[in-house]
Amino acid sequence: ADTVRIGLPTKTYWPTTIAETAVRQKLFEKEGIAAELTIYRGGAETFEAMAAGAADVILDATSLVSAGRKKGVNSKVLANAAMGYYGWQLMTLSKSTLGVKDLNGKKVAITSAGSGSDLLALWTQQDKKIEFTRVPVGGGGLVPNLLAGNVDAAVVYSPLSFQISKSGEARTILDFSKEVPPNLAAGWIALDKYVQDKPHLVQKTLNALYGALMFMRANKDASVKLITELYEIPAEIAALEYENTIMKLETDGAMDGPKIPEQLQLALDMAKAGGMKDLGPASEIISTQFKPVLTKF
Amino acid sequence: MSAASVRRLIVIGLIALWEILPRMGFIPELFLPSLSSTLAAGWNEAGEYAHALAVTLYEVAISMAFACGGGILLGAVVGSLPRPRILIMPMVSSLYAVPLVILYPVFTVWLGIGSESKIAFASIYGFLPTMLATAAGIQTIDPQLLLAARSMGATLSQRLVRVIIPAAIPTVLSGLRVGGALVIVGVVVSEMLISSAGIGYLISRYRTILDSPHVFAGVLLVLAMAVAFNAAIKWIEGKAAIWQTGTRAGQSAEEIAPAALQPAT
Amino acid sequence: MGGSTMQPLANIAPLKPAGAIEVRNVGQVFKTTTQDVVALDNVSLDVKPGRFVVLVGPSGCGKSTLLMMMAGLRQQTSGTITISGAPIPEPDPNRVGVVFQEASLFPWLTAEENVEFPLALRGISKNDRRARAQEALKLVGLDGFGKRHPHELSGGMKQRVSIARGLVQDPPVLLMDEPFAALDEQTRMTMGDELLRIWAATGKTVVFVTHSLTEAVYLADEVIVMSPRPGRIVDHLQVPLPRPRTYEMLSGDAFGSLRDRIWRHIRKSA
Amino acid sequence: MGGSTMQPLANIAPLKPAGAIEVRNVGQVFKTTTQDVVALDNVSLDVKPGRFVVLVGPSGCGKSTLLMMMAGLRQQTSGTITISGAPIPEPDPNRVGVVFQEASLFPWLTAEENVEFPLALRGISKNDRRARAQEALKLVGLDGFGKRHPHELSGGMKQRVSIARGLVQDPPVLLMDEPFAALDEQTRMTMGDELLRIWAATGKTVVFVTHSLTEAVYLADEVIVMSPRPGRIVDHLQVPLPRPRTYEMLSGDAFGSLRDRIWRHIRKSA
Amino acid sequence: MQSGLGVKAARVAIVVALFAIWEILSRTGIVNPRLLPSASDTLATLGDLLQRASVRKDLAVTATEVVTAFALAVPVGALIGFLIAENRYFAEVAKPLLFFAFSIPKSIFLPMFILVFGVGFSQKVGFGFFSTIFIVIMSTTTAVESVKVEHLTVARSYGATPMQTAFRVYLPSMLPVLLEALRISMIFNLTGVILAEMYASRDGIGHQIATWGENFQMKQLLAGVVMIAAIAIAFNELVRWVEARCSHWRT
Ligand SMILES: Nc1ncnc2c1ncn2[C@@H]1O[C@H](COP(=O)(O)OP(=O)(O)OP(=O)(O)O)[C@@H](O)[C@H]1O
Ligand SMILES: Nc1ncnc2c1ncn2[C@@H]1O[C@H](COP(=O)(O)OP(=O)(O)OP(=O)(O)O)[C@@H](O)[C@H]1O
Ligand SMILES: [Mg+2]
Ligand SMILES: [Mg+2]
Repeated sequence: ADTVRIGLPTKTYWPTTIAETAVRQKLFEKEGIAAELTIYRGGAETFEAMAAGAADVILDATSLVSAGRKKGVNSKVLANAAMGYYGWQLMTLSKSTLGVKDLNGKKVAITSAGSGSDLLALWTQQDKKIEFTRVPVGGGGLVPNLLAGNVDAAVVYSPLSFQISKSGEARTILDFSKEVPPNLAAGWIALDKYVQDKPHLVQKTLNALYGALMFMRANKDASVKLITELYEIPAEIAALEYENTIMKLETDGAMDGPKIPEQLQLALDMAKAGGMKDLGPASEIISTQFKPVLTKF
Repeated sequence: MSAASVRRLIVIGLIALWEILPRMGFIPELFLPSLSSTLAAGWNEAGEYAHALAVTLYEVAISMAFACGGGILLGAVVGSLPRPRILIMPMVSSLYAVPLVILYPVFTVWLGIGSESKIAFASIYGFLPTMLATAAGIQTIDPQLLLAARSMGATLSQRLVRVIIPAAIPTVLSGLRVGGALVIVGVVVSEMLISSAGIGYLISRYRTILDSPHVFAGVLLVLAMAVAFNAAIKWIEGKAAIWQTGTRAGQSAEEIAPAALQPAT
Repeated sequence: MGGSTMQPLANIAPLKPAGAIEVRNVGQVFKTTTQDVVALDNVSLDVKPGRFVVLVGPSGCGKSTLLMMMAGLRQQTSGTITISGAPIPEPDPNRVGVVFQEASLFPWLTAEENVEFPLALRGISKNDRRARAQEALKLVGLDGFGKRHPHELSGGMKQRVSIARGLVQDPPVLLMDEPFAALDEQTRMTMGDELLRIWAATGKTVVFVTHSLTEAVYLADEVIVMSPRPGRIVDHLQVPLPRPRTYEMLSGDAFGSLRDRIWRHIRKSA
Repeated sequence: MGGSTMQPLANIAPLKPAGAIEVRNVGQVFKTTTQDVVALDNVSLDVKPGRFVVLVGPSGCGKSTLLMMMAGLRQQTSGTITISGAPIPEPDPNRVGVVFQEASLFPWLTAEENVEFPLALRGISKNDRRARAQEALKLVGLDGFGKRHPHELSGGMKQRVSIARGLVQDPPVLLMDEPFAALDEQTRMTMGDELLRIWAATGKTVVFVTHSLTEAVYLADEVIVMSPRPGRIVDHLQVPLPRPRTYEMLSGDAFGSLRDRIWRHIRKSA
Repeated sequence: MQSGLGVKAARVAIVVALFAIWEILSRTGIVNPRLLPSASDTLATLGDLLQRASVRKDLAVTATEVVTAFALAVPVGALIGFLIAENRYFAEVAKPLLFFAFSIPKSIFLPMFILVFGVGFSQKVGFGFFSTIFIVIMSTTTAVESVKVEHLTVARSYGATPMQTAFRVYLPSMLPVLLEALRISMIFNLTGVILAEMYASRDGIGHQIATWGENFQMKQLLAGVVMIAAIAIAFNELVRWVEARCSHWRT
């Protein structure tokens, strides 16, 4: 069978769960293809890997697609995956009494400049009309620096956010999945050339991935178990992750919806605010060629 | 053709390739933007880069003092005393085996994300190899020379400064080279990992948003630092050449090269 | 600082005059990978201050080892050694100077700087140092070679630089391990006479190792003969020849019989 | 490979017998940091195969330099040197063996392994090597010291290991730079006799540097006397004493007058 | 050899003391135990991790990559270093260039390796090789310079071929410097491979460690670090053992 190499931006991130489910439920097999999952250090790295020809279909931030076009990497968003930042939260220590407005002039930890967490921090500043210092501390430094009091708040991703809120160490002061207006933040992406050469493979891949999502929605217990195992987290956190991210994802992957260009543009605008230059119009990177036909499980 | 001109040709060749390959589309701009667009990117944000360079240079300078100065001195001390050498050296090289890069984000908790943590990281990163290399080099010194110095009543510090370090000059210099280079790498890497200032910070920020010309403008600056550091070492080597007369490194090439390279006829 | 009542005692104790050497039942055992080597066995020896003592003995009998111990560069396995009345657990250039069997010059220093080295260690000023080094180099016939590095000197020249370095320190006890081995006979004679002149003028104690029996008798007040495996003292001769010594004495009977007596020892044990 | 017509010529050309040494108008100038040093100036010298030639001269007259050039370890600044009829641009152990003035043993090898070193380079089998090294060590009186490392040996022992290393190679020409300098008189004599025995048995050409004039006359067929600054040959004496030499000859008139003649040269130039 | 025993005891004591301090810092809360789980907890976690088949497989993968990269980088680097030290011309041409390459953080080139090798074994090995070779070259160059001229002269006088000179004179006299270099190189090599795994991979221990770090799983993270350090230390000791066998002639 033909092999599709799927690039995923981190291990404990919902796309990994979906792809892993597709593998375990043999959905790729049912489509007559084989899948090879590779996990990268982050979104930019995943995108580079696709550009380097080391990954065929990836899940990534849509803004990267637009930025890539100006750098000689022609790809498109093939399927709409997430309309928001599910599980992302602005958090402070539980014992802290700070609210969002109080962060004016304070320090907020982000993973790295230009990353998703940076975008959310910038958006917070704009939306709440406050100014704070964004402190890049890396993924591994987020919670330690928060606990140590080096920063006043941190933009935390899931399931880390659920974990530290459950453990009572931190509390949420802003839930980005609720506050940020819906925008096409993440999608399944492939190079134009790959789409052109192997459209059937792309189609089958999307079928399996969305089939897997459907399976997860339908099988809570199995899914929670999978998350528990993959992420090495307690089942109750896994359940939170399931409820708050998996269940929020777009189920059809449709790119031809009337609001799509607008929602994609919104995502690009947020990226611009985060420092990205040279972004083309949203219409450039939309591909409506595929519509997932969910693989039966 | 003289060696310098061959080297120049290689450099020119590399520069030409850097310009041509991306322009012709052999390498996507994402991986390697052309030299001209890199320079343009750097020029456009000259202020930002200058500020970053200042931060990085400051960190490099301080780390260099710790890593190279401390590394050479401690390496010389440990290398010349048999007991500490046997006891400490294995511990030290084992210590270096702890992958600090991985723990670095956690260390920022105690060191903060400012310059201190970079200096600490780069100092350790450059210190241990310098120290280990120096200590190892010390062992190749003719023990008779140390005996002679002792007989003349040289104190430990006198032995260190007047015998051990001059006798180990080639080793010390290369310790300096390795240590210095590692300090540069250490500072930039730690800035790339976690920071809000410096060249490493710019590199990783621009990289996250796929702005490769700006990434490589940063890389160019790192290279410039390496060039400057190399020049400094060359200068020290020139100063030290006078010490080296009569040792291996000071011999003219013709005297030694034939032995090793030409087939014995 | 508190025990001031104890201090006067030091003044009461009779001080050995500077330059006396006492070696008492000294043994030295080297541990090697294969077996233990008894380099010296129960060696005792008294050198009065200001004497010129020559040590002879076949190769490997422990002469260098004995010298290293007197210099505090190696600790004996058993027995005691005192120099000017005190043990010497560490080299002390104020009490003892050494000229090594192998020249051991610092290759990165010029001849001049090598000679200055021990003075520099004591923080003597540049000018003083230079002047004394020049003088010492002149003494060993290396006037004008001061700026050369060791690798630019011949074997004999290196040895002479090393002698100059020993002399420039001016310690009360001077230990010299085959200092003239690499020198031609003429230079050797001149250097021997120079050494005697300095010795007479300064009243140093000199312990001198040589393989030349003629040289031994010509220079010495006393000759100590050693034999190997294990290193022992087999004879201790007084040389009754008057000073200053002359080359004519070399053909005299007294000289001949002393030389013969030593020769027989060496012959037996080598 | 193609020009087979040329090959017979080599057979026609008259071959110098193995062991001949020809030194023609040789000069050596060292460039130092301060000035140029003329170490040798227009030296010419012919050594017939199988002769025992001794080189004497004051310290720094260029003896070692001349030897290094004969060994192909250093190229002359002017003039030509041929060994067995061919120039020697590179050291060639099949033609020339060297015993260095400084022992320069490899510290990481045992005495035995140091002696075996040249044999190992030629790929001689372990057993053969060991046997020949043992023999050579026995010759220099170091039986039983084979397993020691150089730092565990005395100065004289190191020098003897170095002599053994030179002997074990068995080249037609043997160059020896003050090989006996660190030895006591008895050992020196025995070693000298051993050397003469080997020389007589193998018909080697030997060039031997020494500072002992007695040794020079005792050993040599011919003595070459050099003077320094610049290094020149000032005399070339034939030693007409019959062989085998005996110690009685040392007190003979012929011996005395030869020794005196050399002594006067040395005296003048040192 | 009783002093050898004493040294070993002292070393063990130091290691035990370090672990004790770690345990105390964490237990008494001088350092937040969430940030620095105690030594005993970490070791227990390490035990758990080693029970897992997946972790053992990751370790095996990483080990294979590390060993391969090392086996390639050391001989090639040593050869280049040797040429540089022995040949002025080559040195003049290459030394500054190599030095510049050495001074650049290697991780910048990670994408290039993916471009050339894709993601997989050869990419990890390639990057491990790349991270290691420069330090090997530079250390070899230094080591060569510490060889004594007299020893080379002796070898020359016996007509030693370049190979013989290399193996019989250079190698033994450079050994202490070279072995030290070997140790440091190994650490660079290990770090290189792990960085490559953290950057992109399907398996390998570096990949696991990255995930533990990002998810604030401190016990696992520390256990992983201890695991890697233990591997590096084991290698260190191996080199030391070789060293002890080879350089007993040094006093
Ligand atoms: N470090 C050592 N380890 C083992 N044995 C040693 C060591 N140093 C010296 N020896 C042995 O001790 C004995 C005496 O050595 P020493 O150097 O004192 O002799 P020496 O009288 O100076 O001889 P020479 O006239 O040849 O210089 C020799 O047998 C030598 O092999
Ligand atoms: N590498 C060098 N550079 C400069 N001068 C040198 C060098 N080697 C030797 N010389 C000089 O050449 C002269 C001859 O030296 P050489 O070593 O041949 O003397 P020698 O006759 O062997 O003396 P000795 O008996 O003292 O060993 C000396 O003046 C020495 O200083
Ligand atoms: Mg001795
Ligand atoms: Mg000489």
